[in-house]
Amino acid sequence: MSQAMADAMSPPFPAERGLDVYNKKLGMWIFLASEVMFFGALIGSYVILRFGAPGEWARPGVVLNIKITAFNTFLLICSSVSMVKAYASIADGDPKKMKFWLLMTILGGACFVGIQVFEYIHLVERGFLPSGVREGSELAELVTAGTLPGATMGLYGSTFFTMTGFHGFHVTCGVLSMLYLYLTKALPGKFTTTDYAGIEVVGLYWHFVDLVWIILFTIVYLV
Amino acid sequence: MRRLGAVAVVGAGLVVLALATVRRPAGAAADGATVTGHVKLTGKAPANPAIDMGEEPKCKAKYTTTPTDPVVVVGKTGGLANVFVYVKTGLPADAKYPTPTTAVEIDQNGCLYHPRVFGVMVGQGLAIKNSDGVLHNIKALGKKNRPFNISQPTNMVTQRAGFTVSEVMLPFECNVHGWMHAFAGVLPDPFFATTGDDGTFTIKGLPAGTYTIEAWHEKYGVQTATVTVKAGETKPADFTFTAK
Amino acid sequence: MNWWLPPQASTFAPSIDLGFLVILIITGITFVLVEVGLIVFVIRYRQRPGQKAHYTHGSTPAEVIWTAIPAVTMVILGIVSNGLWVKIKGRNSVPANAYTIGVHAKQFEWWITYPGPDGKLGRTSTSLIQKTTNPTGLDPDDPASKDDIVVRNQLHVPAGRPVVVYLSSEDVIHSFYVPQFRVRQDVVPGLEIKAWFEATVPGQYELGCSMLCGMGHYKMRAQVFVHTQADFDAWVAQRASQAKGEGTS
Amino acid sequence: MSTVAAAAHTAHAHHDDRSFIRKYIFSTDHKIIGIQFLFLSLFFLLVGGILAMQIRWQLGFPGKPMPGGTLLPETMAPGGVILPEYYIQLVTMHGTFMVFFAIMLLLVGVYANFLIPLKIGAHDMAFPRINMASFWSAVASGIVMLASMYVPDGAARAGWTMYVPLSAREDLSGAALGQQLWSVSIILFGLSSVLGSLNYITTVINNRAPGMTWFRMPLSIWALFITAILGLLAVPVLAGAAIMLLFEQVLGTHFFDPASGGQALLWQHLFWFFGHPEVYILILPAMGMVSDMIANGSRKPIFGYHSMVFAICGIAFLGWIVWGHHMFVSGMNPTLGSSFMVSTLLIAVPSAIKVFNWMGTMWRGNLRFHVPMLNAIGFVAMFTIGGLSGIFMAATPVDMFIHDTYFIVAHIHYVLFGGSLFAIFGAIAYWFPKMFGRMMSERWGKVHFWLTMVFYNCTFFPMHIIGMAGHMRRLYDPTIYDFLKPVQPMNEFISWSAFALFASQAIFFVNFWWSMFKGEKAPLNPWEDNGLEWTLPSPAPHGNWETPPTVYRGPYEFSAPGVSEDYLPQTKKLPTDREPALTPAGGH
Repeated sequence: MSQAMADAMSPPFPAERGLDVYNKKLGMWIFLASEVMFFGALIGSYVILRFGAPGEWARPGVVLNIKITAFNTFLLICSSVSMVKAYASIADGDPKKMKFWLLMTILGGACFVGIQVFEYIHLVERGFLPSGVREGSELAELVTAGTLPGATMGLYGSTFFTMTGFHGFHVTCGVLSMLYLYLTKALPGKFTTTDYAGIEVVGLYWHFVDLVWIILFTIVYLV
Repeated sequence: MRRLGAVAVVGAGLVVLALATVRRPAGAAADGATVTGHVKLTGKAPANPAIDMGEEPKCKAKYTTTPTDPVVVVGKTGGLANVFVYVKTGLPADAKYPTPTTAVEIDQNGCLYHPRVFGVMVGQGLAIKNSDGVLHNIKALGKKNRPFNISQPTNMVTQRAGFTVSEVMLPFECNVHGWMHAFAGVLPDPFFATTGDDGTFTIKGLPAGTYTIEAWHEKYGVQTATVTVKAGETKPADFTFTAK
Repeated sequence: MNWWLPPQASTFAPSIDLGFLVILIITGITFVLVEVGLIVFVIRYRQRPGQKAHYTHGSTPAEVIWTAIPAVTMVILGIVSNGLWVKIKGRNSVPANAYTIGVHAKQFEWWITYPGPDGKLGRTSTSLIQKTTNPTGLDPDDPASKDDIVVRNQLHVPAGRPVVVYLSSEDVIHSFYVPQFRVRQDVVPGLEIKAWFEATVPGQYELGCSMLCGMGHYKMRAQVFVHTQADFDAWVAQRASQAKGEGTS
Repeated sequence: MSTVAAAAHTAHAHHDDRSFIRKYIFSTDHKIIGIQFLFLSLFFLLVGGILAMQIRWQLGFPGKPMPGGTLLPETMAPGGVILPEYYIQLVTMHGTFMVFFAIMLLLVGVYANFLIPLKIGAHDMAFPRINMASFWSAVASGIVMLASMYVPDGAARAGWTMYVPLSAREDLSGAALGQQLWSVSIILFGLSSVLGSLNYITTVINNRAPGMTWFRMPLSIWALFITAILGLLAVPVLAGAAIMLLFEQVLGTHFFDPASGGQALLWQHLFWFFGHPEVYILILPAMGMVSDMIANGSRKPIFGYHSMVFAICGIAFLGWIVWGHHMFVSGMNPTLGSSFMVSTLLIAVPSAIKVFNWMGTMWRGNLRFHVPMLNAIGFVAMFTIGGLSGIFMAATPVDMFIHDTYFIVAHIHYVLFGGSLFAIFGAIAYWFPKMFGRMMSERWGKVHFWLTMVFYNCTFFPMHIIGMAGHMRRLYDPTIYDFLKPVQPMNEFISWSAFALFASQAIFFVNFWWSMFKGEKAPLNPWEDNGLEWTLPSPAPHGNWETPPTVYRGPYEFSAPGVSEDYLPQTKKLPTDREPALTPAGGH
């Protein structure tokens, strides 16, 4: 009984007036608040470390491939848009289009993760590690050549891999949960104009992950 | 089945006993060759740094003069002590040597390690002794072996399982008394020795063959010599370090 | 045993102890008020047949009172103690005539460096640290370091003259603590932290590490000797000559 | 009592066809989960206590072989003599278990789960399955933390605050795996706590019964609600920090490594930014439940309900801007110190309001000294001491002297043991009937209370004095210091009291288990309380209510004029009461 109430896309009824938001959506908003604090801790530490660093920071273009990542960012934003489309189409009762757009979103997210993994492999090959620069690697030469500041490469690696890594982890979780929704709810046609909570809630999460990435892209890759 | 096990155990025990009673290093060939030699230091030996033990009365009391850190110990005959001499190459690769059951004892006495330089076989036990009754911590900063860091608040002996892989040299230090250092040569074979105050050493029980012998000193680095021995014979190998 | 704060041996001690006493009085009054009140209520209003509790949801005036009084007291307390705080730890609190001493903390020793005759501490860097011969990493190329005296676990200070200690740590966070001086300052690796005090009473005290720094934390203890200025100079001279004789302390 | 009869009837009609596993092990019922949390956290309370006893042995009798110490491995206590490295593991693990796994789980895990739906008239948590996940991740976290004590080199040994670089570097601490497992466990714990918090918050906001307006909620629910918000926002920061620490230990990153430009103080800022809200997570629910118990025991409405609510919110808000007071002597900018001092001193105000309001509640009451009431009064008395001793630390110059001494140890134990734990003993006795359908023994409850009260004060009050003498924390052997030799007798006395304190807890555990099976059957409303939970049979059925109850008033209407009994249940409709306005269906 309580179950049924929690699942309905309306405030549990009868009940004292709370927020006019159904539980799952409210729950997601609250969860996102905690996520903000989590990424806040990581990003805040990054800012503190970067401004307290001995000597200047590595210039973005040298280690990281901005072009690929820019494309990746574009991809993620698109997937956010397709998520909105999916939501809109189920809201005005078109499950077919919803399925299509949801699939697009899943693909977008999957590609993002794939490209990030590819980027990581490439970076590690060039000698960029969470602990800094590997001895005798391509980047190590750049450090000796003075193109890269040796003093801060350690911090650079630590912060870069931690922040982007955890964002990647969040994207992966998003993709998996969307896939789950697609297989268990979208395909069997369980989403209706009166109950598409799953789409809306995962959508919220997806937009949040997208937003975080835009911040990360700016502070890690651009400045 | 259980019977067999018992027999095996007893047998093993006997073997162990036999090995333990053998005078020369365990596992050496009975008709083995011997390499003996003398390590000299030429030039004026530098003064060893004095140690300020003022804040460690128990240790200070064990010295009549200002204690020094015995980095360079030279005997009357100019022999250099605390040099670790071992067979670097030349031993048959597949040879296996039984591990002594007696643990190597390293004593912390007067806030210094005794011995300061010593050899230990892979898997051979280590008995760490605190004779000072003040807190020592023993940090073994192995690179190949897993480092350990333990403490001894009072007079006590700590038995530790041996090291797992050979490592020359493996430094020991105490963080309560920053000057305390020791060096262990961890080897898979028993063919090593540390020079005494007269600078002499003897490696017994070598099988016939040609060997590269290395002498290591914490301040003057390493020197090597090549020696070829036939079964049963004794060959000299002398080393000379120059004081910088 | 000692039921009060340790004996006072620095210029900070009296004012800090006064602060302690003031807070003790304030809190003491509140403490008695509350605890006695509780006991009285417990006895006076214990359940009795036919007694009915007085039905009330509270009284705004009462609550305003016991909100305002603590608030005002706390703000005043804050302002007053801040004056003292700035005097002790403030950025520019170190007196100009302060005698400089270097304190280098490592697991589990205090290495104290005295500037020697030239009154200047030599440059140090962790890369130069040699466990036995150069525990504090003094830079031999720096002329100021030539006459520096490095002593293990012994802090000697002159009485009646401000002393500023430059705290540096080699490995973990330690904390420089002399109870009789009422001085405490964490020693953080990577930071150069100054702390100053002025000893008043010649005698022997103890310097302890008050931040868990590993298995030998409890053993990280140094003697503190407060000398008269004359004795102190004599000690420095004696150590200096000794140092020349041995090459190192 | 018609409502009660009805509820009881429907409850019996409501048949429960879940398998044993779904019902008691992987249960989604908030009551079962609350009870599971209770067993879990009581277990960790015991573990923490055993560790504390070993600490006290070493401090009271340094270097003497500990009775039963020979059972410990050579690496911890050869011949029963505790080694320094084991001693610092003891202090670390005692702190960790008590703060995270005992007190936090007891207050938030147990009572948020058990009370929120019952007291606001909900059928269950908003997300029962997430609730179950929260419990089982807490179990996983606890197992990892326990396991860390049995790995080579032993458990984490950098103090429960895990200050870097000591915690981050194996060569300095002497422990590798233990330290890493600590980080892993804390990350899992963070997950559990976030899942719990978002459940509590959603439930309180959206699932209140008709008529249960915000200002008709019991203070316990208010406190748990605010606590959940604190936990939701604070714990992720700790999780983030723990992840960085783990990477530091495993991947060799440089966040906290000064040699490579990292900052050692960064950890302290992150940790205490979490840590101070955490302190209020550990006390607010206790305050809330104590308010309920005191109002009930005094048979009087709580004094100044609204200001109590605002005080809770005030503490929660100020809790975010005081973390620096743990770092006055850390080398942080002294100007920051000044501002943190002021905010810290201000936090004394809402605490004072609460204490005085509790006294106001007892004033001219008709006090019933049942076990919950006794413990609640004990809470007020002890929390007062803890709160007042906090002011010494808040004043920066004084803090410079007593920071990291036993004065702090005394302070935190007066707040967390004298405060939280007394409240918990009270709460356990108070809601025991609702959990197990039986009463705990009143007599043994009182014996336990008085013994605990006496030995507790004998144990922790002297710590103020040795703290004033300058006794530093986490010293393996204080007698190394000449100025501490004189206080050694006091240390010995503390140890003996501590052993007695520990022993007296046996009474509680026996009483707890005995009452669970043999205690007298609980009447419907044993404490004659107004709360919704007492309109249900004990133990309450799965799903609590067939139809949600209707609430007509606040929870503290005791001794109201014109009512025959001296209590007035929230669901009892008086002729003057109007039906509450409800949310229209499906509106959003």
